[in-house]
Amino acid sequence: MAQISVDIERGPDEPASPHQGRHPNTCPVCSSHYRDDELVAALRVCRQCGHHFRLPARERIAQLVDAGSFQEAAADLRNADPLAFVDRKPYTERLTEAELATGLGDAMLVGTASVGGRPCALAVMDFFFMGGSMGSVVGEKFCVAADLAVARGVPLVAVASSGGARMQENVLALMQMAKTVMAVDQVRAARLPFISICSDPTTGGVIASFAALGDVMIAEPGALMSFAGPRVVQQTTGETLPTDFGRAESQLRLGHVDLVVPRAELTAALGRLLQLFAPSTDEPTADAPAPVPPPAGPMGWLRRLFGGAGG
Amino acid sequence: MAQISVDIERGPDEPASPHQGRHPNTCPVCSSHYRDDELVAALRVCRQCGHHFRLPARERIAQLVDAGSFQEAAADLRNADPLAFVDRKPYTERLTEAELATGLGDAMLVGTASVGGRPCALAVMDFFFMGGSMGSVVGEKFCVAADLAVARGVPLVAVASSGGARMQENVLALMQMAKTVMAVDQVRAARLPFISICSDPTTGGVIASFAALGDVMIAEPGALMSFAGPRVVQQTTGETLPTDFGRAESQLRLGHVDLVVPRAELTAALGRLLQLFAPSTDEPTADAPAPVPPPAGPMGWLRRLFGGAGG
Amino acid sequence: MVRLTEEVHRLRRRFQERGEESDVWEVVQNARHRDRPYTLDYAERLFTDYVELHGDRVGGDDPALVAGIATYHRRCVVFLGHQKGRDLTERTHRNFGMARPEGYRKAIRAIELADRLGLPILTFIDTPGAYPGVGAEQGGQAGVIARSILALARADVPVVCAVIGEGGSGGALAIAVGDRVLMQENAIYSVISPEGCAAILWKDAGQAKKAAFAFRPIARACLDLGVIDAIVPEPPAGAHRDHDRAARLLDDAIRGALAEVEAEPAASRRSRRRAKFRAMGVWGMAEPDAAPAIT
Amino acid sequence: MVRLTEEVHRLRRRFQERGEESDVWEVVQNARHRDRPYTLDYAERLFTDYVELHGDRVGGDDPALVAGIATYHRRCVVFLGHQKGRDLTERTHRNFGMARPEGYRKAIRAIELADRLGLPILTFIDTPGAYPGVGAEQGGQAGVIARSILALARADVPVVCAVIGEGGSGGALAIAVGDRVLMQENAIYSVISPEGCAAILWKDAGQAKKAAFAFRPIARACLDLGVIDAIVPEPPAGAHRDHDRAARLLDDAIRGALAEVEAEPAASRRSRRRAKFRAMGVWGMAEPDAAPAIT
Ligand SMILES: [Zn+2]
Ligand SMILES: [Zn+2]
Repeated sequence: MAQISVDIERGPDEPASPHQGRHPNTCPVCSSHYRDDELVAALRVCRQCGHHFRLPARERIAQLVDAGSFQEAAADLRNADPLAFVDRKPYTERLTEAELATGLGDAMLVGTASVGGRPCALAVMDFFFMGGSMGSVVGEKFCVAADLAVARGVPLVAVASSGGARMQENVLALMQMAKTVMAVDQVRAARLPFISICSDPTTGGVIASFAALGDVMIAEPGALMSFAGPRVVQQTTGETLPTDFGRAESQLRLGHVDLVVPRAELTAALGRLLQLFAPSTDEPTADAPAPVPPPAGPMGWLRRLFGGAGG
Repeated sequence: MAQISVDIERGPDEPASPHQGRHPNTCPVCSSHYRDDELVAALRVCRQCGHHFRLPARERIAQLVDAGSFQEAAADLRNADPLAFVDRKPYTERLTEAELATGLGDAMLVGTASVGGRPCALAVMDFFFMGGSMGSVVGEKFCVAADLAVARGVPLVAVASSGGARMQENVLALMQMAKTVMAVDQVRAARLPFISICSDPTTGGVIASFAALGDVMIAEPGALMSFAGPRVVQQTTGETLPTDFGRAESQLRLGHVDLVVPRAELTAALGRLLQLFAPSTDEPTADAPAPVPPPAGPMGWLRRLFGGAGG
Repeated sequence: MVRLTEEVHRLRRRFQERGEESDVWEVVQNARHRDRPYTLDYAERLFTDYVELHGDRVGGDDPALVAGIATYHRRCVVFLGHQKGRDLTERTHRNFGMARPEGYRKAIRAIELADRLGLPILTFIDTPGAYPGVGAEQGGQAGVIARSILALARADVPVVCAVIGEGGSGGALAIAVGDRVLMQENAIYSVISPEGCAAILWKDAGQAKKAAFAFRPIARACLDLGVIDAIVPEPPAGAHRDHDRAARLLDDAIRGALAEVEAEPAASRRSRRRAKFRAMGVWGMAEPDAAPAIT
Repeated sequence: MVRLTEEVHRLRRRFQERGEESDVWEVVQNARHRDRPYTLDYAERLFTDYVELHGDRVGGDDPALVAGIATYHRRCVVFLGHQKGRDLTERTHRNFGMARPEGYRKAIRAIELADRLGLPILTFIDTPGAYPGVGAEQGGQAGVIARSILALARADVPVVCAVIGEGGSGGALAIAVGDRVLMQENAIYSVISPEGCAAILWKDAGQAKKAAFAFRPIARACLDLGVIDAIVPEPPAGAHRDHDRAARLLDDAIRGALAEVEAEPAASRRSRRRAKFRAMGVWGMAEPDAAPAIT
């Protein structure tokens, strides 16, 4: 799964290409350069400055879930270009290019998996497929993930990475916002937790629909999470933007996010949440005589991270 | 029902007496002075500057509801001084003084009434009974009003006027906040509207309980509606207070109130709301061919007031 | 190869018959016409009486989104809608119909009020989009839009929505999730403004006409795509020419739609509404072991 | 004349046996002791594991009120509590446990999350009161307190509350409405601080000792008045002397209370909770045609 530079569609204020003017393996913050295998081994996090590179969906799944546990669903859904849309090139051509470049049928993979031995339904977006934009297929796939969560009685976990709704499907893309929100409601009605993980970027119609509705909202460091992108805000209002406008850290400060979790710690954090939410019937029946004191050591980050009792 | 100057209990930041240093019939804003009958005829609103004087509960009811429609309930509830409380004088003595001065058993009257021919349950507070403070009797009476609303399937209307909870009953007074909120919940569960009218002052434990939970929140002009009083805020934080701190007009601007309605227009506004909320089965059965155009004329204030279609 | 149903093929063929660019652009201009009736113009005409509610109970009241209680054909309803201003002062006051988080929070409050009291909800959609300001973003614009959609999705009461002007993006959808969604003849509904679309896809906001023609934000297309339930006729040459007549036509449509929804069983209303939106979207199936392509 | 029941007479007699002023004041000082365990000290000891949730989804996160998900004796629970700080930096950061509207909005969010997922709620009360700042008032301090009470009132899940330090006024009550309300031996619970009460009734904040003695914010009085369900013992000389032991005693009490509530039928939990609070209050009946007086 090599990183490729496609002419993706983005929020109007994203740079014209995610790697504009630089190699995709060059850190945009500190200009460190990595071989592809180095970057993959480092979870695509810059060892020098901690910058989180965007992560293809399959790499995300490989990092996040128990090895071999992912069972893909709805893999054969493909876009149908209902509007027979053409801008400077036909939508069908963009879809074909994206599929060839990413090996994905659309910008989301869904299925079931386990994390730390705890089962969940999973929906993971891929920014490299047309900017992770949400059209009919992404919307339907998210609903399939929600269906799986409800059918199996397991939590739903989503990893968003998207510039927003897919313009080439216009109102149909817009309706996916309603559709995915209703899927979250369906999970809620089944009394199951929904954990929403936002990576860079989670903007537009995705952060304004399912991605904002996590019972627990997790963001990766530096992830842009605004509805309107910084450039639109700047151009429309003429306001001066704070340097961390819309970024995960400011979203945490402003109360829109529960946790900002570095990628290296995401699997443990997610596993810990799934463990917390797990029904008590899954536990050993003998009651512990007293709560277990938190261990010190390598999991100390969890204490730091959560302000909690540690791993 | 003469206005009297009692040594009432207030939020810690109210002036030591509601009329300190001036006659109760002298306007604190423009110093106009009125005979008692003049003031009653003017609904206790200053003809010069529009200042709304505080209104005894029986005068409020007389102004607000259809003549003769008020049926009092729970009139025989009296305080029992459970803590056998004594500060500089015994609580029992304060209660006796307040009852003698106001002719009321406690700081709230409840019952049923109609406004513009529409039935409702009613709870009206009286600031002149120990600063309108909420103790066991006020809490229980409010619950009786809620019971009446539910039993008769009519909206609940409350007119608050209170410095907050009654210190002399300590935790029991505090619990009246929970108790009255639960009474509102009971009205909500019965799918009945609750209209909360806040007059000056509605502060402390009263604005932080039932009075804040109106489906429609109405305030009289200039009514103080803060949780902490201005003096406490000033003394605790050292912050400079805006001149309209906590007042109805700023509460409207800040989104905490739906409507600020002058006393002279309150009956019409309440009647209109009760009419709007009235079940359609009360209406004539013949369907109007087209909506009735709003009349012009003396009810024009309603248009101004509500930004709506007029009376 | 992607396998498409015959229905999708029909849809694609219909969209390939594109008509005239100028016709689409005329609708866009009508939808934005400054004499077009706004939410409160319809409120004055559709409702026997109404009272506006104010405030989000958090820190503000947004004049760009109005909500209230009304009498609509002898029943109590809750209404909400974007509100534009006609003259410069009011347009500024109303922020050109671009709501902030406090507006959507007011909407959520009104929706929850309606649901609690068992009152039908009528919504009027007319916004270029949610306001893209720093303060609005910091106040959680994205989250309130999601929660407004959720509130409408969860309501057990009938919800009838009418797109009466510009149905711009998530800011429009936030109050456009209903059992019936109506759309006026000259209204538009789209995921982004034609200008925004042109700026991104054509790299030139001046190509808005071309973009509008390509993504067709018009009622006919929305109906074909199953996104709306009915097109509401307007007076000849547009609603802006005759507010009273436009209101009567809208009234007929809303009244009929509401009566239909009220006649449906209430207990399953939420699940029917969810099923309706779940069906929105068009896709095909990958043919196994074939090259990716749509033909 | 006011007619009182024999029970009320007994209550009044009990309160007339006032004990020692210094004993009451010692409890007030213990409740405020800066070495007293705070909410997160108990969270560390009572929960197998926990994760704090952050933010009100509106514009802030309040460190003075914490909320989270935890494992409590093999079940998932939601907890919330006021949080004071121990050293000066943290005390300032935590605003001395005085929550702002964003704190109560976070509490409401946590309560609704628990109710949605069917998780019991544990609350820890320890605040001098809600923060009386201009911004807090403008952000609707009164309304969020009322709505936090309402959220707890409406929850269908078990709610167990523990007053672990200062239970100050509406800011405390906002998260203290439960099926069981426990109170530690050295905790206090009152409608206003002793200092505030003295300032108003004695016109002298220095008379706080006297005020505390008069209005008796102590656990024994709260139990006599039916406001709390049980007193939780502390280690000798107070919880601040032995956090671990204080936690074990609190754990025993909460665990027992929660098990009791869980054993009760869930369908009628809200109405039972409402009945419990409805019963709070003491009053008499006026004797007809008699002078107003209590004897
Ligand atoms: Zn770097
Ligand atoms: Zn005057």
